Amino acid sequence: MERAVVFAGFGGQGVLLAGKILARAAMDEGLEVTWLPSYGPEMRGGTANCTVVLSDEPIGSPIVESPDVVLAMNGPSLDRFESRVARGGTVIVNSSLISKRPARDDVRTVALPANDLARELGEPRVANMVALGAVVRALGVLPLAAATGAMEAELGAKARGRLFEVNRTALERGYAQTGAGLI
Amino acid sequence: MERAVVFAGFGGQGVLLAGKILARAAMDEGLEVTWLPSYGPEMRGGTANCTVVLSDEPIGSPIVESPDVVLAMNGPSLDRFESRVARGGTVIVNSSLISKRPARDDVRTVALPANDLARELGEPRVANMVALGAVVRALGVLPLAAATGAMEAELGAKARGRLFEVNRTALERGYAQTGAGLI
Amino acid sequence: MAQRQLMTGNEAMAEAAIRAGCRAYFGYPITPQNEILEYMASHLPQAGGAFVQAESEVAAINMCYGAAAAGVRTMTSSSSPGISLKLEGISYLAGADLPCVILNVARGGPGLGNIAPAQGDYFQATKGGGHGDYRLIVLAPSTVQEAAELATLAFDLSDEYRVPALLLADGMLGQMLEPVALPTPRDPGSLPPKPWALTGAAGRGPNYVASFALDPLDLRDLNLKRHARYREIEARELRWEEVSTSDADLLIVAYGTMGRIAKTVVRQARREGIRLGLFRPITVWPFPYAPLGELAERVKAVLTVELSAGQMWEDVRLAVEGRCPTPFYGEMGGVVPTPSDILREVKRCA
Amino acid sequence: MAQRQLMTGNEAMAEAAIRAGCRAYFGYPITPQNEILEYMASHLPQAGGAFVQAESEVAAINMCYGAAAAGVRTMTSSSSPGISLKLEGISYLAGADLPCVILNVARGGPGLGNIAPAQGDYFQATKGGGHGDYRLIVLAPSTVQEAAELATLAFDLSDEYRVPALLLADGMLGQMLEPVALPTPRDPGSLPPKPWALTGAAGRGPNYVASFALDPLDLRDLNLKRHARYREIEARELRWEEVSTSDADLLIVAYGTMGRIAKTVVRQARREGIRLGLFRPITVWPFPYAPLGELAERVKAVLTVELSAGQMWEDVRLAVEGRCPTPFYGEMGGVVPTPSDILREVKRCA
Amino acid sequence: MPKGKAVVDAERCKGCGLCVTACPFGVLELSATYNSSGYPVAAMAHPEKCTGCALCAQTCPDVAIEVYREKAASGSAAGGST
Amino acid sequence: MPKGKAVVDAERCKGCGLCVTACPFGVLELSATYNSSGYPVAAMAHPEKCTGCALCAQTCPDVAIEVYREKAASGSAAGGST
Amino acid sequence: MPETQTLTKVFARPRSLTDKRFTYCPGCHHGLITRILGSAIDKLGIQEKTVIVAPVGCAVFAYEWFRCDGVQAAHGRAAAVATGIKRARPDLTVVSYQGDGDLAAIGTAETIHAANRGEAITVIFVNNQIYGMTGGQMAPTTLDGQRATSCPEGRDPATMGHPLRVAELIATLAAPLYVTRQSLHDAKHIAQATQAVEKALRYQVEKRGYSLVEIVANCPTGWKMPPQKANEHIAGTVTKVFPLGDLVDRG
Amino acid sequence: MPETQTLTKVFARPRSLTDKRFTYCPGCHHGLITRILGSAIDKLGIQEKTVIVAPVGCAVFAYEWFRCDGVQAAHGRAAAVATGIKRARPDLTVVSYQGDGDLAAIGTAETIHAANRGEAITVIFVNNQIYGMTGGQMAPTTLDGQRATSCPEGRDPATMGHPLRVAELIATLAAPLYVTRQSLHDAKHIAQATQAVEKALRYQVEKRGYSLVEIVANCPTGWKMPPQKANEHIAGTVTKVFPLGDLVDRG
Ligand SMILES: Cc1ncc(C[n+]2csc(CCOP(=O)(O)OP(=O)(O)O)c2C)c(N)n1
Ligand SMILES: Cc1ncc(C[n+]2csc(CCOP(=O)(O)OP(=O)(O)O)c2C)c(N)n1
Ligand code: SF4
Ligand code: SF4
Ligand code: SF4
Ligand code: SF4
Ligand code: SF4
Ligand code: SF4
Ligand SMILES: [Mg+2]
Ligand SMILES: [Mg+2]
Repeated sequence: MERAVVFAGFGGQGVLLAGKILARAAMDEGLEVTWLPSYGPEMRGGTANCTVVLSDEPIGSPIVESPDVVLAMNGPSLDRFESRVARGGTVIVNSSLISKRPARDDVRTVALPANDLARELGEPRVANMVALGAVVRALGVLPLAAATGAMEAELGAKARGRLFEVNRTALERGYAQTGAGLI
Repeated sequence: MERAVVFAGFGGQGVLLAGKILARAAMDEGLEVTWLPSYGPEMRGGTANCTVVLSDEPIGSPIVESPDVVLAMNGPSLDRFESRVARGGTVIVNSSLISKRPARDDVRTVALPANDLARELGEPRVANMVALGAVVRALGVLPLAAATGAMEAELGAKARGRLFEVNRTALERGYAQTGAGLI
Repeated sequence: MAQRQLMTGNEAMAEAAIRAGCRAYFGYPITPQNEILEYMASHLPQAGGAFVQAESEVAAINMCYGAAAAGVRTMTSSSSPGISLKLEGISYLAGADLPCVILNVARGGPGLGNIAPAQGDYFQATKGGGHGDYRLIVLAPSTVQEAAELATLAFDLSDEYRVPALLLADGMLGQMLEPVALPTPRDPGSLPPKPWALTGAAGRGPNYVASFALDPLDLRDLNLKRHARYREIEARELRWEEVSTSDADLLIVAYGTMGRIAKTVVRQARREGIRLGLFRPITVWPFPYAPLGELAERVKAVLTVELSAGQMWEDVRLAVEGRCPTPFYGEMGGVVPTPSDILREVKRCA
Repeated sequence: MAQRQLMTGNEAMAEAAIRAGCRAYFGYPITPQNEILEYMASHLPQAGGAFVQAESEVAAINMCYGAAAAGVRTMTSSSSPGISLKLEGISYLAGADLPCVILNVARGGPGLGNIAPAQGDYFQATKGGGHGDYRLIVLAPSTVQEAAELATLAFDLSDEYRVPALLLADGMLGQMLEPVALPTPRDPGSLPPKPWALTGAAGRGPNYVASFALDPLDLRDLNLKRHARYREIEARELRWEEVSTSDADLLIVAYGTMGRIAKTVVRQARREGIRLGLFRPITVWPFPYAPLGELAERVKAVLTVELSAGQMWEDVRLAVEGRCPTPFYGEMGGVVPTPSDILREVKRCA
Repeated sequence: MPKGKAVVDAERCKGCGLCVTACPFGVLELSATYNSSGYPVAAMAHPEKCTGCALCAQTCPDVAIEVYREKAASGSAAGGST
Repeated sequence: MPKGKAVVDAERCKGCGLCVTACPFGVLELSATYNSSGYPVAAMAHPEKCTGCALCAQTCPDVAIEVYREKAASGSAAGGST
Repeated sequence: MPETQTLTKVFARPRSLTDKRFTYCPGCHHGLITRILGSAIDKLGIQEKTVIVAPVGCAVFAYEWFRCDGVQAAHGRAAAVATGIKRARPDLTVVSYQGDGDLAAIGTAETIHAANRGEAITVIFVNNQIYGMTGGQMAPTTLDGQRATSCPEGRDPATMGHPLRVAELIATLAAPLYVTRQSLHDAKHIAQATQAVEKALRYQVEKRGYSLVEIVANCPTGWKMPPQKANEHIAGTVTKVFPLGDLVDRG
Repeated sequence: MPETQTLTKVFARPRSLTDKRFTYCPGCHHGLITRILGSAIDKLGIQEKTVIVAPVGCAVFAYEWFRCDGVQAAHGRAAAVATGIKRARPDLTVVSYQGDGDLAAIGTAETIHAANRGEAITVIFVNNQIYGMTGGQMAPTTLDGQRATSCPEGRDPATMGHPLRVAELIATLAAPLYVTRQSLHDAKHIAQATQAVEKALRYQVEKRGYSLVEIVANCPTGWKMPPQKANEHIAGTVTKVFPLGDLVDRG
């Protein structure tokens, strides 16, 4: 079993963090995992993405040509990664910001209004957690609880209390909103 | 024809200059020549020596294991280079400063009181030219005039007049004082 | 297995260094290795160690020279252009027989280049980028776990042989997160003593640390003694990994990040029925010439894959010595080939 | 033959540079090449050129970067430790495709070492001591005459290919006097124009000089274009000398000072009936692999002799590729073997 | 009729808000419009108050503003280049 | 009887003459003796005038001089280390 | 824009700037300094004889912002590169644009010696008290107690020293024609800084001397402050440590 | 020496010096400075905890002159090497001995930043206005008009700048405890310089601060002057350009 996810969006949308939490969840579940950011230019701003590979054996390439799941948090990310999703994979499209839908018919598309759902939860910043919930569901190899635990560990002390609660709810919301499995 | 001379002495005895003049004389006579100094430590003081190789064909090694002529201007130089003179070669010993004589019987020894002769000429600094005269004679491949011309060129404008005269006389004196040829 | 932590390669090397007893770090910011400097800034003083953000890479390596001379386990880190600036200092460390660990989280070059992963500094690391006849022990990790382990090993080997050791990583390894089981911390006081170190000439004659020998015969002797240690290292410290080589009729040679990517290629090739094996040097100096040479007897070709124009390739050819063809595939400028790019090249050789 | 002058290698290279149209020199004192700096200080301003004694080797090479970018023929000189300090700058010059001539009058290393002649910087010069996949055109003179000629050639090649060129000499060549027939002076105005140079964006769009390309694909392209020029240089600019190779059954390979000493060895060996030949690379990058490889077919052994632990030796082995044994004899630390030392080694192979 | 007009190049604007503070007359505000890089764009919320003093433009780090002024008052603004 | 005595280590002396100038009493001179490195060596030309003030030793760049003084007057000289 | 027909343009993008969009963060003073420099080049009419030397730092692209010839220098070496250009072609106007890590840490030697030789160049020194490009490490100019990624507890003068005051250091030298420190935290200071940059360039063109214009600048990202708050921090705190004004004017 | 039996030794070779003979030219102040440093080490009784950092320059062997631990640093980097030692072993007394090429040209950045950080080291700075070891090239401290092998017509301030006054430069920084300039051209100045070196070491031991002792020195060989004439040149000319005395004393 080896699965790969690409998280992509604007800098500031929290896609690197979402990927990190997925990686930690995988580690906690005893899997091998790599998390590789586009550490991009020595400059500020721009887009950001990361690739997470999960496997039950040691991982070779942390670069993945055809990820099983792509999370596109904004339009440019969809444009860039759509064509790379593995046949039979899933594209999660942040429909709050992206009106376009992937043209491919060999992948499953999940339209997830991540920002809207986050706003509904009263915390616009948790759009990435909503998205992560969707990723976990689409991927289908980790329990949601692993992601919740990893999120708590990743956010550390500052995530106690309300902030933790809203993040957890966001994860759950994204998870619930999404159909299980790949295509 | 390939001949090699080592000029050796204390720093300040002018052995490098003497060697340079020999090299220039050789060039002026149409020979190939190399002059290689012991450019020694990045420090002041100490001893100095140079090797001059003259030849009628392009010169390979500018380092010579067995020079045909060794000029030893002081005791340490004699100690260092005596054993290296080619069988049948000549050791010119500055007898003004060195009382010892070479022990080898397969080389010719010229005892040249270079400092005394220079002092006689009223210019103690020309001991090196006296010695060069002797070297030219011992070597036997260049006319004295070549050395005189080269000396003038090497010393440049400052050697006009009296200084040039005393240097020329020194060369002549050293030349005259010495038997021709190697052993 | 010890408790695993999720760390970047940069953090793992920094933490492993502290656990190996490193108590002096001097560095200067440069992407993609800033996290090492930052990790040291926040963790080393707590461990009782000295941290200085130096005014430059040149200053940093010379601070290392001082701290290493004082007998303390010492490290610096940088990335390609910064390593170039350190080369005079590295040559001095080598010439003064000082142990020191240097991390190069390499990036695209030459010049300012960019900050993407690259392996264009192999020659510099293994052939001695600085002046004179010296070698560094050069270790090339391919995973975060291995980065931590080799950082530890680097300190031990460097101390044992009094030869500076360099970890040749790249931006990808430095930036990526993986689970890592960290080595047990060691107390610097428990490490083997360094009787040659500058600790104050109390109760003994003075110790001198220098790379200077005015007389050529003396300098030759220093060099010969050092080269005798190099021979020892070559004899005792070769490290490499082989994957599916036993029945291979085609071999990839790749190190570091490229080496792990090649593992995926081996799996894919085998799935397609190509009997591909991988030879991954872990010590790139000393380079495992002999074991690679032996494998070369048994295969149709040895394909070198590098993030460079072909630097390790020369060592591969020195190892193979004409026994079989030695094709090359490389990318430059921070471009990282995908497994299928490489598979395409493999098929060309097959 | 033009009027011959008696000059040291250092002076001859400096004067040849001025005659080649060099109009900007930046340097820093270091033995055994101070005479180059001093010659430039007294002669270059008279020729209308810019001379600056820089505050360091690092500053000097970066001043070169500026002057070269401004389109002027530019030179710096140093010796081993100083060249190490210049490596970041050299990598930048290479990465920005700037022509520039660098003289390394090498000395014993590593570290401070000493000032005696040595060839321990061969790897640094030919494999790219700095970071990234770059090459320098590396010319290795063996006589003062050749030093003057290769200094001239270095400027021409460097301009033509926009690749920095390095003259790899040593203290012996720098310090020794020989007669030299100097090349005819050239007017900088008569040299081919450099439309890419920084001369003020008047009547054209701006010119930019940089080694920077943030996007890996862009940086790869820059590298590929440069490497295409390297291939051209390899095809067109190989230079070497053969002595008595036609009937040789034993071959010495040696360059620079060691190469000329080896000529004496060939004469001595022939006198003793040993059919020894000499292969003397003049361009050490590009290295004449193919011609040497062909000779290797016809001899019993190829003996490499270097003032190093065996650096060019790797290139020799890459050329020979197992066709015959490739023994090595080297001295380090500034020790220069005599012809009979070498002859002894020759006899061991014979 | 306003004396001046500040024209913001929406694609250059990064929404830093410095022009908003710099304008002595409260003309500018960050709008709810986002440009293609995701930044909120500055715009004239009170165009009628604009004097064309160009302080906003002189303050803008991204040279995203050009300023126009009524012909009569067209002395060149300090620091601007026309 | 002199109050002091300056002892020159002939092999260390480089004949720079600084001690000769430094001595307030004209005690020292460069002698006609050369040491094994070829330098003329400083020596007490007028030993009777020496006060043991140690200025010569304090001035010598090659630490070639040691100074002795009559027991009675043995306050330690500034800068010298005894 | 039909409604602008009765209006004249009183502030336009300087002609000597290219159309490229700056890569700086929102509110970063680097952009503003670029604009000021462009305005000065326009004003003096020297676009066709100016060469911009870009540093390594957030301004690494500076050579591409101008319709002037440009060169990208190694980190810290811009003053040496500028020296090389100026010595090779004295008729060019050479501007060395450098950050505080670049100029005052790794480039200390090149900075001081170019100034001491009185190289006829103009140095624009962007003192934002941090290493912006590499993610906010301590710079030589970082304030006492200021947090940065490489001094997470704040700069401790006991082990890291106090902020280096470059203009003061350069002002001790004999050769520089003009040494000044400016700020950009409000319109008045922007205007003054603009004057200073112009003067420095004018001195190079007319008097062939060395100038250093130190500009106290922000780094909203590195400081983790919104741009306006960063300006207030400059006004209230930074200019106390780095007093503004001309230190040397031998023009 | 039977005749010395009634005499006491009032000046002996400092115990902290080895027996090695100095490699300096006749009359060179390097030797004198070595002796003074040895005397100061003796006086403070710190031979067994002192480390000497030798430069590249005529004093390259300095690490061998002392019965102290010693290290030979790369050209210009002695202050960085000293920093490394001191940070690694704060209980050691670390002396960085440097020439003017070493400290004030290639080592400018290391010099200024070690001083600015207030490293607890003692820097002995030998300002002989020339590169002695490499054969007499111009140093940053070479006087206006002074001839050297790399400025055969004399230093031309128009292209080479004026002599760099290091003590003044370092004195502008906040951290240094003690910055002084001394000379050795006569007995009185030798005595003062000895005091200064002692004080600098004492400050390191007791107050853990940075000191710079600049010593105006001769180079008879490079200056082509007999030693005594060189001393007079210092008294009459050099000290006009490099005024003597304490610049900072925060001890
Ligand atoms: C030799 C070298 N060292 C380090 C770096 C990494 N680096 C890039 S920019 C920079 C510092 C940037 O800080 P500053 O000069 O203050 O400019 P800012 O980004 O703050 O404008 C550093 C250390 C490099 N590119 N090259
Ligand atoms: C990197 C490097 N550059 C240059 C040199 C050559 N070098 C040796 S000593 C020296 C300068 C000596 O001058 P200074 O520091 O003033 O010391 P002095 O000899 O005058 O005491 C130089 C440039 C070197 N060894 N290493
Ligand atoms: S021009 Fe002046 S009044 Fe108009 S928006 Fe800009 S700052 Fe405000
Ligand atoms: S100052 Fe410029 S970038 Fe900032 S908000 Fe205003 S127009 Fe936009
Ligand atoms: S000062 Fe010292 S070295 Fe000089 S002459 Fe006197 S004893 Fe000799
Ligand atoms: S001790 Fe004093 S009096 Fe005696 S020789 Fe020395 S300086 Fe002269
Ligand atoms: S990091 Fe700081 S200096 Fe760099 S662009 Fe962003 S705000 Fe400006
Ligand atoms: S060259 Fe000058 S500094 Fe060096 S030892 Fe001789 S006199 Fe002293
Ligand atoms: Mg900054
Ligand atoms: Mg000096």
